[in-house]
Amino acid sequence: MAICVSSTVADGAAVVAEIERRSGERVSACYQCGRCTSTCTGSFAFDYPPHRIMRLLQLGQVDEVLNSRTAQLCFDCMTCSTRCPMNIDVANVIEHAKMIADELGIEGDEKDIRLFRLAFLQNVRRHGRLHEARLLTWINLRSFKPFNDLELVPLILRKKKIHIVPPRIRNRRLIHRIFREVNGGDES
Amino acid sequence: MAELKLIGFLCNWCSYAGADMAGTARMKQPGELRIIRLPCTGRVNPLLILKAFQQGADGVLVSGCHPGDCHYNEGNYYARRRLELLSRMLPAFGIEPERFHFTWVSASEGARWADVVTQFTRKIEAMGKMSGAEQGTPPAKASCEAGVGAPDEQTGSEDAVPA
Amino acid sequence: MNDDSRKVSAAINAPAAAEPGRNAYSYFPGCSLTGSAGEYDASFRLTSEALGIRLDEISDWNCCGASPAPHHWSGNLGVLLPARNLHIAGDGHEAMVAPCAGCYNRLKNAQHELTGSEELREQAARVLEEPVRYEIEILNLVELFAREVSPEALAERVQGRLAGLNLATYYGCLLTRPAKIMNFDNHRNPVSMKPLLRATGAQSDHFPFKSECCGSYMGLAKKEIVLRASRRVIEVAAGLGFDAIVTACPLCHQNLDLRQGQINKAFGTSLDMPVLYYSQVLGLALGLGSDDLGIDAHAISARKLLAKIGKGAGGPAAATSLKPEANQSTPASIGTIPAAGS
Amino acid sequence: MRIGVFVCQCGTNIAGTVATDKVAEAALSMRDVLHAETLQYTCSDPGQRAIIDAVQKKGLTRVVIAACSPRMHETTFRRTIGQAGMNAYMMEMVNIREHCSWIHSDIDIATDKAIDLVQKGVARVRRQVPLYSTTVPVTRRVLVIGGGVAGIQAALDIADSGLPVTLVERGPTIGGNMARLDKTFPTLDCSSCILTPRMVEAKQHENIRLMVNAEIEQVRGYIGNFEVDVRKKATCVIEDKCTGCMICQEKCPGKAPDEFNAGVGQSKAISIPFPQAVPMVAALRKEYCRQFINGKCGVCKKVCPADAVDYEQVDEITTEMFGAVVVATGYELYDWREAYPDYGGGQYPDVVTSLQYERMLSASGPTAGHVQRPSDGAEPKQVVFVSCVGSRDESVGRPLCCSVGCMYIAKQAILTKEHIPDSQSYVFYIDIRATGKGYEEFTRRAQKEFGAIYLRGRVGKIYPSNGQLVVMGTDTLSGGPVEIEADLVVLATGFSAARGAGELARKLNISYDQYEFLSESHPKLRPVETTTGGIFLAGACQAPKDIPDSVAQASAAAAKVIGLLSRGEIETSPMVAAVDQLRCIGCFKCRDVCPYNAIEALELRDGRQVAKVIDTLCQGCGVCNVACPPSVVSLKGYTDNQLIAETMELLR
Repeated sequence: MAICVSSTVADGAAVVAEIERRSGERVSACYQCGRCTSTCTGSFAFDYPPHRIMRLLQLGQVDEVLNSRTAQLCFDCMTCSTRCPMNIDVANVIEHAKMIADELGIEGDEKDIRLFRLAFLQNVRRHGRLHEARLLTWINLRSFKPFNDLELVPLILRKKKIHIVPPRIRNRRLIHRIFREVNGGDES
Repeated sequence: MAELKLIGFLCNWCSYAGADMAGTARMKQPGELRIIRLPCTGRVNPLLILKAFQQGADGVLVSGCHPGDCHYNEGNYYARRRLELLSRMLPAFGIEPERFHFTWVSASEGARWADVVTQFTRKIEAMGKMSGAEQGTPPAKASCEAGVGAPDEQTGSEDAVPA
Repeated sequence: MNDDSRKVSAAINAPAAAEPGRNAYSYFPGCSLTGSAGEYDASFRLTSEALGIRLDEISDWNCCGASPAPHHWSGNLGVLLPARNLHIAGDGHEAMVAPCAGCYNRLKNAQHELTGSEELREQAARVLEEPVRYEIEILNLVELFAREVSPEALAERVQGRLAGLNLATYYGCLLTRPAKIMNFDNHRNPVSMKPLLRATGAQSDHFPFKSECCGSYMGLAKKEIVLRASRRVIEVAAGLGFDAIVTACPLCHQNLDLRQGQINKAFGTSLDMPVLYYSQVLGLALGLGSDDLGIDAHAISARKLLAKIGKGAGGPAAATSLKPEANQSTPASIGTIPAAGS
Repeated sequence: MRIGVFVCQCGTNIAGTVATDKVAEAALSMRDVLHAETLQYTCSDPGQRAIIDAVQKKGLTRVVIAACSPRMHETTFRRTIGQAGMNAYMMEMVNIREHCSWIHSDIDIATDKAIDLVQKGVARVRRQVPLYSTTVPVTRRVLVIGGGVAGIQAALDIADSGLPVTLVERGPTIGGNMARLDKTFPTLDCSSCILTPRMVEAKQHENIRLMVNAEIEQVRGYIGNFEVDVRKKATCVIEDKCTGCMICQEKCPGKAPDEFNAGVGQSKAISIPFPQAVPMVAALRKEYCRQFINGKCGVCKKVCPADAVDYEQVDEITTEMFGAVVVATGYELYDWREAYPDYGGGQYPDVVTSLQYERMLSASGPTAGHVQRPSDGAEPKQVVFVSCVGSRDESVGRPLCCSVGCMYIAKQAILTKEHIPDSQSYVFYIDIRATGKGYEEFTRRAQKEFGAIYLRGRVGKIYPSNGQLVVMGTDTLSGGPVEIEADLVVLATGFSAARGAGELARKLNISYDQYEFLSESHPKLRPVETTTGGIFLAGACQAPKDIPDSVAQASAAAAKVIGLLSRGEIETSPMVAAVDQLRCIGCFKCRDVCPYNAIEALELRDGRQVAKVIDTLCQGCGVCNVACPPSVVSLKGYTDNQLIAETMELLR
């Protein structure tokens, strides 16, 4: 389904309908009690706390939602979903907003989190399993924060929490095939 | 395929009121079911249901008060006993027992009623119409007529009554 | 020590051991347990062995995809990666165990989605080049122990070895959410760890933050979220007088333990809260060696806690009473957090 | 046979989806139908006149009205055709609104269905015969169940009209929940000051008999003549002898929970709930009494100056006849603990319910009106009120609004400031629902004059920290999460139906909803009646309600009862069973199944035993009709022929 993003309420409705269809949730069920926001783990770092995301969707203001830090940063801890008195899986709604933002190529300002996800998957694609040391290094270099978490390194080494040699699975061909499958043939 | 014919026998106090409530709340439902009102499911004669099948009903739904909630104390328990028996006997008449459904819907369960109608209609839709061979199989016909008898238009007592 | 513990297990699980296959499980360690959470793996294997549970590691398993896979590829990467593991996990086992809460969550989600979608099953079959097998029962280690070990038997065996400790049970998010897929006891108030912990002689009071989030995988990309969320979990536990936090998730462990120093630095706090894996605690109760269980591999030392065990010091004063120690009549603050990202 | 069919448009309610003209046109082709027309509002005066005109001009002998639910207007139209000179039962209603136009959107489907239903109605009415009601005398006595403010009001109003009333209360005193309140909104009247005089009046009224510690055991009969067994529970105190001196309570060594004070403080195993109790009689609770637990104590018996204690007392069951019943069983607070682990699930002593807080505020309460937090007795300075606990929450199966929480929170916030001038109240609310007279002004006062800070958002979590409680909430108006350190948290818990309400409803044969609130007969037009004739509702047993509404409904129920019993006799429904005695084989299967013992044996002159229906007992369920082997028992108005004809017509 082609989605036209616009801040007008009329066009927004189509995106909201798509989010509702994919997530199976009804945004109109929300009565803005704010309980999701009361204990949201990350809302201090978000621009819109979860209840406002729901409100914006109710009003069809999808531009704000798809471009929000919330959509990029929400890490799906589902605390809000557990507490919603209307049984709305709020995290699931945000999750689908995020995926639609991705499909539309909306990058947003939160580069690091995208980088993390990308790095993680590249790492897995290469070895079949995650190589934590390489992930950390890769992210630090790519995000231009070489000293991030550096203070942990001696601790990690002392506690033997890291493997220098990457773990690899035998059937890496299959892993590549899976990535090709989801990328429509493109393995990158 | 011709339209399905579904008949619902509903008790006045719980299920009919529940269906009213579904209506008041504008809960959309499939259009095949026709409702016949009774005081109580205890008034539902199993032979009447056989008769309905024999006359070409594709599905029959009976709905009353929840156990313990009968307006007449125990009518729904009689209904349950009679209709469970009927349900077990249906295959002997060549009628799939799934075409008959007995349930409880209270006066406050409008949403449940809408759901019952929808589910039941979908189920019968999936089963299709009663095949011609099933209709009026001899045993069904025989017992129905022995039991309740076809309504005799002439016994309609209009003429005996001063108007 | 290990010989001893085998006897322990025989005593505890005598009836279960008689049923062949019942207590043998397919084992999915996941990336963390073969990497930074090696002590979780070690303690799980040792404790299971001591309890008479056989673990058969799945051969050539791959990463479950963790959080990034389902998030960023709408093309079902989050299902296909775990699907391969489900596919190869069977091998005569009726159930598999995934001690990592993240893997457990991914595997169960994938199973749920495969169950509901013919299309997905076809896609999986295309990739695997044979019909996908996905019906194997998936357990977390908490569920596994709850199923295999009776609190009464454990209590009889361990003779109150952990008496004097008050342990905070911490479930986090991934074990219990989303509730309708995880079906992990009561998602609003999970309690599965409690019976066995109490059976060890330890106290385990209500921990109000048992299912709050520690900040999840944001450590690398948005560290402030983790530091803030984890700080609160630890602070509440400390304030209520718990001796340690018990978890069953390597990611939670990493945030609460490894980053506890970062938290102290960032907020000027002096938190010193040991964070133990559930399998480590049960191992300790069974008398397994703390070195073997990897208690030492943690950033926050559990030395004080270990010293407490066996001394039977009557337990710390439980902090359920809300009587203030000192009258800190600081005016209540309404901390309204500005809407814009800080 | 001359049948007229009237198709109602109900404005656009029906005509919007059903082509009523087509229905009328189709009706004209049905057998014996010689008149059919559509009417805009059939139930209105012009609509009813149109029916009467048609009946009289065209000599109609039967009428079919296709309109709304017969549960709505069957009696209306029976009266109409009665006015037209017909027998009231020669009319059949078919439901083309609730069961048709309102549930379909496709005009063709709805119209086809409406035609089918009319066809069914015509088939049925063709086989209808005139029916005639009889009358039975009524018992001019009234039972009121529940001694809260609604029950007291109903009992007083009915008793004032001269009818004898028995007021049955389950607990040891009347007064109900209102007696536990400190003040009432929006006037801040002292609750006891306005209620206790009414309690005393009820006790002293010559037409009221109080039965406390009593419960309804069984109910038989029907409107006008209910036969009710009441169980008077053994309290080990002889009521007539007890003088209410309370010496027993003083000396009793057995501690017991203080139910009247909602668990704040403690009571004794033998006690009088509160000093203004009516009747002022002690009651003993065996489960806490040492005499019953250990077999030795006997202190109360020894100290009682009136010799009123009797350990051997047993439950007594009395049976009485009543013409009408008013049910006023009230409510209790929703037990929030299981459903809200995030609020501590009852583990934090300083998280209390609104009723517990009410007792803490009350001068006659366990703390004598000094607000003290339970954990340490300190005076709280920061009090947080949390609204909608167990209300408006589908995730715990309670989507309903408690309808009074907003108001009593405002009241308690005001009283908090009055009790502790340097305190600060915070109120977490979702919407302020203040629709009664003076209510909106009252909630404004709580904020404007008493400084309560209202925060719009639902609380997510409460946890203990440094001897205080941290309340994690939201203020959606300023946009984000809010945290407050509180000394005391008051939960505005919602209303549940009184314990056992459903069970009582089953005994009375009245309906109730999924929360066990009792159902009125019609939400708008019959708000105090139940679906069972002669049984009426008053107060919060029907739905959450405040005091003025409860009192108003109680008076309304009283008016209904007085109206009913003023007639001395009542008409019975003629739709009862009848036996064709010529063909009856005397097997008495009908008698065996009858739930009302309404069938007796009759010996005919030829010595044959046949079944006979007692019309005044028969309630018309039709169970006997089905049970009769030769099909000779027939329910009038729902005969086999009618039902078969309806069925056949639908399957044509």
